[in-house]
Amino acid sequence: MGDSSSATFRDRLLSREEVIAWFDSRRRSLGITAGPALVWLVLLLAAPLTFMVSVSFVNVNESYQIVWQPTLANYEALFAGGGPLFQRAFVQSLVLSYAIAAVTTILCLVLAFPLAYLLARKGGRTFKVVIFLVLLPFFTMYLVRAYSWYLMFGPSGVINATLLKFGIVNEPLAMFSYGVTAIIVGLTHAYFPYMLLSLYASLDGLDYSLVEASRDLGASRTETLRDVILPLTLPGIISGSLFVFVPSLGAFVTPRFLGQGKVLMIGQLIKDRIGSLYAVGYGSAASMFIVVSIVIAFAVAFRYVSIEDLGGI
Amino acid sequence: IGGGGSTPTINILTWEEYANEDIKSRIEEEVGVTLEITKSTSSSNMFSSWNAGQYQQYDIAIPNNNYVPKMMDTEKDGEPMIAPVDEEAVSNFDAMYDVFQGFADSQFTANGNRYGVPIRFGWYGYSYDSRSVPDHEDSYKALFDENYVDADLSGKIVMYDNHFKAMSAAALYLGHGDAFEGSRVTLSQDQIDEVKQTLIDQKPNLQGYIAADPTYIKSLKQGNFVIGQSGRNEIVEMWSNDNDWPSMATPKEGSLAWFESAVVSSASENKTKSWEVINEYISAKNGATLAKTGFSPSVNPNTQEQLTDEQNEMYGAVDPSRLEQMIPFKAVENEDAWITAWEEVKSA
Amino acid sequence: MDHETIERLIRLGLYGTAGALLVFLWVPLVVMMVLSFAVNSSTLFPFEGLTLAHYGATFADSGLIGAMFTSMAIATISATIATVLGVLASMALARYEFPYRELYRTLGILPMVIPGVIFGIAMLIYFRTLLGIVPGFWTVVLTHSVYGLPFVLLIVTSRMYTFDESLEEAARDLGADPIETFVDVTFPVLAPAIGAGFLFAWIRSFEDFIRAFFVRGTANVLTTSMFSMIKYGTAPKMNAISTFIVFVVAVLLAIAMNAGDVASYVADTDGE
Amino acid sequence: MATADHGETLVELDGIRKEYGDVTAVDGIDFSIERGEFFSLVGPSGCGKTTTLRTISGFESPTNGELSIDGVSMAGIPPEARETNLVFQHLSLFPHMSVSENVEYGLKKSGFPDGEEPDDPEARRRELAGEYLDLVDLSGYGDRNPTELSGGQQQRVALARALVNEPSVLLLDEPLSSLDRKLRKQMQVELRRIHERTEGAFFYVTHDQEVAMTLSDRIAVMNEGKLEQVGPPEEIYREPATPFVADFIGDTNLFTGTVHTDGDGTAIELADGVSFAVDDTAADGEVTVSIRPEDFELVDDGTLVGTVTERYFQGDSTNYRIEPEADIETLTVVAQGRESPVDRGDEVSVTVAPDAPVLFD
Amino acid sequence: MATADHGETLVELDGIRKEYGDVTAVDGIDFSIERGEFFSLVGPSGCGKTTTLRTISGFESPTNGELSIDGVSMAGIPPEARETNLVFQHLSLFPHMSVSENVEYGLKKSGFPDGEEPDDPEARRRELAGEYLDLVDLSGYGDRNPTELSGGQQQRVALARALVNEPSVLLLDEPLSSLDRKLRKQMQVELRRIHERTEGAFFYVTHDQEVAMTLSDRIAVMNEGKLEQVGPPEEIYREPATPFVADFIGDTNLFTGTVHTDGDGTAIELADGVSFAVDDTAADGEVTVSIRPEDFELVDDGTLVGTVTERYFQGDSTNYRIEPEADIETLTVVAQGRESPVDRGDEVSVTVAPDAPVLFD
Ligand SMILES: Nc1ncnc2c1ncn2[C@@H]1O[C@H](COP(=O)(O)OP(=O)(O)OP(=O)(O)O)[C@@H](O)[C@H]1O
Ligand SMILES: Nc1ncnc2c1ncn2[C@@H]1O[C@H](COP(=O)(O)OP(=O)(O)OP(=O)(O)O)[C@@H](O)[C@H]1O
Ligand SMILES: NCCCCNCCCN
Ligand SMILES: [Mg+2]
Ligand SMILES: [Mg+2]
Repeated sequence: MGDSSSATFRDRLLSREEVIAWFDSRRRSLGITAGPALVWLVLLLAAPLTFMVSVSFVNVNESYQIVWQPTLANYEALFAGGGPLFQRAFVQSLVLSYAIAAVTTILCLVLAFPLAYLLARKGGRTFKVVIFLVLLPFFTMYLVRAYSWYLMFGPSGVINATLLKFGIVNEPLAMFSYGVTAIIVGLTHAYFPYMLLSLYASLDGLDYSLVEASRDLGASRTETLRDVILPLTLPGIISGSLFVFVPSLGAFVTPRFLGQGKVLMIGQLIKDRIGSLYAVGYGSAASMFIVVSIVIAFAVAFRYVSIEDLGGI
Repeated sequence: IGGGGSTPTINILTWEEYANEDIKSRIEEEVGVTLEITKSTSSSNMFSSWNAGQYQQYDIAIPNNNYVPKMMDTEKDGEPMIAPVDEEAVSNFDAMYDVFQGFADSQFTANGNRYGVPIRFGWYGYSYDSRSVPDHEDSYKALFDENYVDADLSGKIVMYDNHFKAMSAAALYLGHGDAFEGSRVTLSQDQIDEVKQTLIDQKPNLQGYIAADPTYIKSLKQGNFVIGQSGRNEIVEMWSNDNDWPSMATPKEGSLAWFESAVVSSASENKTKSWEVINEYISAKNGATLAKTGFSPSVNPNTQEQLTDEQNEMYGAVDPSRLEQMIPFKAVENEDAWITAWEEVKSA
Repeated sequence: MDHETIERLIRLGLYGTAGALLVFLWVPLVVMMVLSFAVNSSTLFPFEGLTLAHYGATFADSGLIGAMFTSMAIATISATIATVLGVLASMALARYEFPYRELYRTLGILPMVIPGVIFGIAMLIYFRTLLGIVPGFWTVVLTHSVYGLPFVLLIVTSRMYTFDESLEEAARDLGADPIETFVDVTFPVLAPAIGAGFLFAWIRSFEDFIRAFFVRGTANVLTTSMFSMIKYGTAPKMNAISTFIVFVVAVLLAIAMNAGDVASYVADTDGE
Repeated sequence: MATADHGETLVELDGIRKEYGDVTAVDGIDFSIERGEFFSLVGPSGCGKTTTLRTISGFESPTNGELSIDGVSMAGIPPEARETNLVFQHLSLFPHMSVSENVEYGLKKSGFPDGEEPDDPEARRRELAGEYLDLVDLSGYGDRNPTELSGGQQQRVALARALVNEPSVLLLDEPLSSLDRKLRKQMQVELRRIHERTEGAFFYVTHDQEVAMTLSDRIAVMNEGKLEQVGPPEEIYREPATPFVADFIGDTNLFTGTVHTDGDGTAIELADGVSFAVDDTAADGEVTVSIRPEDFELVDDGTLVGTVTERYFQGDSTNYRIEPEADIETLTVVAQGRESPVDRGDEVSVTVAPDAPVLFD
Repeated sequence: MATADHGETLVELDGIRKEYGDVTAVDGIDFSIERGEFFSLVGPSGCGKTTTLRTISGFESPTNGELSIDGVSMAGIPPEARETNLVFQHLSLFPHMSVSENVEYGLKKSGFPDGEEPDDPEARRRELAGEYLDLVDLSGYGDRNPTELSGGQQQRVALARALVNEPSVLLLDEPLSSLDRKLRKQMQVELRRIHERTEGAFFYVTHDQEVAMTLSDRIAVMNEGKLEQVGPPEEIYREPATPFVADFIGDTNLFTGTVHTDGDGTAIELADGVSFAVDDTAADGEVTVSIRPEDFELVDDGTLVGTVTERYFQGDSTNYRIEPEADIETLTVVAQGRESPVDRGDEVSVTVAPDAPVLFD
């Protein structure tokens, strides 16, 4: 009895030591930890994106088959069409997307800052309730949020219907029709929590005594905001802005429903090309512009923020 | 209650009405298959998803007629993506109006093989709320020319959110009817530019572009707009729901006629069963139900026997000879240029 | 105006904006919830009475409910993959110096910031054209497993950075081998962050429309069903299913927030 | 700089009370700080020191009571408008500004140089900041980032930043607590030196009584929101007003005993047969008595006999714990100097000079 | 417990050297810890203390040199297999386990109770953990979460957790540095008490020389990776081997001077006319001399004359800074006891007993 149990104990000890030895090799444990995600990311991120790059340089023939012959036709097609360059669809749509994303980002920033500031300064029950109220929309489906605004807007949407009902207006107001305004509102609603959480993380990490130090040295509230709070929460502002700007730029669902077809953002343009023509080359080429601009945005942002500061999301 | 495991499943990618429970169960019983129907909202989606590989997952698709030649052209592994009609299985073919048999021959036939079977049909013009839009001679001018009808329509017009339908309407309005004569629609680049400019000029007056029929109906009822490009079936649907105020216009410049046509994937393992299923969609009984559900007539005149007089008037006994004055859907020449122009309109 | 008055005004302004924001966040959702019980389900006026019929229709729609379960299955599998990969990768990032570490990290964050349209298309042509895989359930799982990875990575790494490694040394010192140390100490201490990461990845998958749209093949997921419901204007079911989801999420979130400090994991992953 | 102008009241607290909801952080205190003096507020953690300081600087407004600086009531005056400056416990240097910019910041905000349009205000500020960096021995460090400095250097930057505005009162909240012992000692010396070279009063808050004693002209001892005693360090140490003060300031032995006065004078009896003559006659009957460890003397024939249970060598002195035979508390006794006359286990007897014990009612 | 068994070598470090890339953290040191002793390693920040401790515990393997415990070489033995236990600076209590579970953890990992199958091993462990919680005065706290305890209590849990395994050597890395002064003093006394009640040796790492001196049987002073001196506290304080040790352990005055020996004995001259007789004859010629502040005596006719520039009251002593007339460093002088015989500005003269100065080559 005793023998057999000590034998199994020995076996266990042996395998245990083997395991230890195995783990004590730094290269091996690095391989075990970093390896799987690396394989995954290479196979399912780097490879598809690289392939997309190569597809952007080939054509699709009449039989909708890819012809593996390098061509710049897709890039030319992006800027095809008559008239001045800025009137070409791709350019216009790109510019519009940037503009909408920029306005959305600024709106989110301006709206989220006071709330983030309050949350960072207050604790306790109120904090829990408020954060619950903020997180809940955040955790509900994006599509549901976009849809809820779809109900609000429109000539006979909830806003206009309510205004009419109470006699505040006689005619539906155009500003509450679908279009750019509605898209911006929808996007702001959709991505606002990203901004809030980034700002919150950064404001919460701000040593409040710096604010007091500034006041103590004679700065007013606004001067303190400008001289101390904003510069020191810049990483949060930048990361929050990235997390709002980037998805807004490529948004599809929100403009689709809140634009009533009159607004063409770049995400829709690409999707429609693929949807109607299977124009994967064109779509890939157009995507390159977005991806490159995102990469540039990040490269610039990371001069001010380190990736650790993005933790808030 | 069916035969259990051995019953093959037929996957269909098609319009919503084809999933009607009555039709579905009748076909399943008749053919001895299980139908798995995926709803699609546009022919172009049917086409592009098949092209992207889903022809391997579906047995049947039922796009508009103009997409059948495109599918015939699309090759997978050196073969066309779709399979020739199993003539024996489609016994109702002969019952079809001659005009559709003719279309099938002229549009869907290559190398002696026929690839598509028409199912139901309809056409596009525009429709309006007769309570706020005065009577006028049916013309696309109502959509494009601010002074044509005696009412302020600014902000109360809608167009289809589809390059082919919207641009064709503009082209017809501009008098380029002859571009629609051949086997393909052939607008010159100049004409495309002119169409584009017309649509851009129209845009400020639009309430929006409408993507789906139910949205059109809902929106028109709510009064969001009063006039808009539409299919006849939407208006028929409203009539059958006791809304007598919408009027359907068939513009003098010409209307676009469509007929949905079934194709079978070359990758289907149940091609014969598939054609049998398609055959059922044009049986007198199912064709009538389909007409009722979608407010669009069947290609099989025998369906009239299953419908009331009133129904026949609206969507049963519509004589396809009326189509002869119309312009059948067809593929366009230089589609890239159309799409580019369309994108410019949308992004303007 | 004296100092105190100004303070009060500023406080009022701050609370005012914050309150207005909560209203902004909630009004459309509340309207949607109300409409889910309204006979006229697309706008508040004219109000035609209350009904539960929309819920009946929604839960009777086997296609929709089936799609919901498919989405849940996809979310669960892909979030699990993302969590396993993400936790391992976080350990590598937090614990080791290695060549191209920054590149590795950037690669890990990227799936989150590539617009869905682009990622979806890239995956579609990759699966279809390069690999010849027929899109379906598993291609969505694969796509979402990559999409969810950054969320796990960000949350877990930032927790890792504040993880006191001397806890592991304490365990070793008390006689635990490396594996026991991981099981007894590392994992339990990181568990809340790992849980939060999983939750995020799950929700991102569950709510994703555009990536799924491209790579789902014939699989029906909830978002694509909802998308066509909106497109077809079938508001009653859309209101009902959406309200139902908000409700379920609210309950789960309330439980999670009481059980653990979710807020701080979401909002301030620096931990304490 | 130079010549402190003692004797004139600069800051006056009159019945200051601060409540946070249910918590009374400061419970009605009065004291005044004189122009130019080095005044310390000491007390255990949570006793209300920081709250008092923040009330003076204007970050808290008192629930009750009056605060005036230079004879002017401070009610409703925001921090930026007060003639006070703060050195924070964690320094709170602006990490996004250079050392010099930190020091210049207050100047810029106060509109220095004011009056006429000077040629190059920027340069004038930089110059003055430089002078103050000199003062704290940091010439040449102006362009560095604060994070590139050692703890002690950062400490001095924080001082310079607050001093450059020439506040009437410089408020310091535990400014040395994050430094290690060597640096703390060094910075104490610096603080005194800087105080002497400037004109303002220093208000120094700490829980470290040693530092307070070393540096201050006067000390206020605070406990649970109330003031226990205010006075110069010697007075506080030698004549503590309460047992709390005796125990908090320096080390002490507290006993209870009975005071007897007879022909020989006054004596205090701690237990049967254990009594000492005392000079202090302030109290009577049952009293608490405080005897400092260094006031015991190891003698051959002391009244208090006990056994050495612990001996802690301290370099310049040796600490003993002595377990008395009588039923009283363990004693702590310090023998100063090189000699360490007894060892663990030794039986010893101790006595106390009559001027050493302090009695409390 | 009880009866330390001094004199027998338990841990032996022989030429231990540890390099991290270019940095030599520990530069070849030898010392040994005896069974049951309280041994401290002191030195300034970054001198290699923690590295040495981690080498003993097995978290670092030395670049060179031999480490043995109980005569067995530790090369290749992982931490979990060594008879050492660590008390971490930041305690590192497992936050997801109760106090008792923390203490039981080591028992569980070591397979306690071993041998026969006991009825309820769980309960046996819990019982033993309870005994050790008693030892550190925490009976009844077993079910709490560590975060629900005060700093000092957490400290004691960490001790109990390490002690319960009855390690031959308990390694403590700055265990008191995060506590405030009062608590630190209290915990020092506790540590000594606990050490006496257990059998193992304590290896205590700190930069706080005061604590080390108070607690230790022997102290090793380390600087820049090298050992400067090893010995009992008195020896280290009174006979420092190097100026570094003299300065680091306690306060001192360091001067340079010249040693002259003549008929009258040996004297050291610090400057023209400033010289003291010294007993120490260890060095010759140009030397460094260390004189402790308390070794100066204020006298009427001392050889060293100067002016008092600062006076710091310290309660049981008073500290003076004296600026000598002669061209030598400022002196720090301590007058112990109640008397504070001189004041700022006074001209004073000081002398030194001949046995006080320590000379270095
Ligand atoms: N903003 C606040 N809200 C509620 N209670 C507070 C607040 N600030 C301080 N207190 C309470 O007031 C009391 C005094 O706090 P204060 O910070 O003045 O103490 P302190 O003497 O500075 O202590 P320490 O030495 O620990 O810094 C404490 O009980 C504290 O908890
Ligand atoms: N893992 C490491 N990699 C590189 N250098 C190290 C590492 N650990 C320590 N060092 C360096 O070795 C030297 C000694 O460090 P160690 O931690 O032993 O000092 P210490 O005496 O414990 O200091 P402290 O009192 O500040 O804790 C330092 O210069 C330190 O920077
Ligand atoms: N109500 C559904 C009508 C379906 C009509 N199909 C039209 C095809 C035209 N693209
Ligand atoms: Mg305080
Ligand atoms: Mg250390």
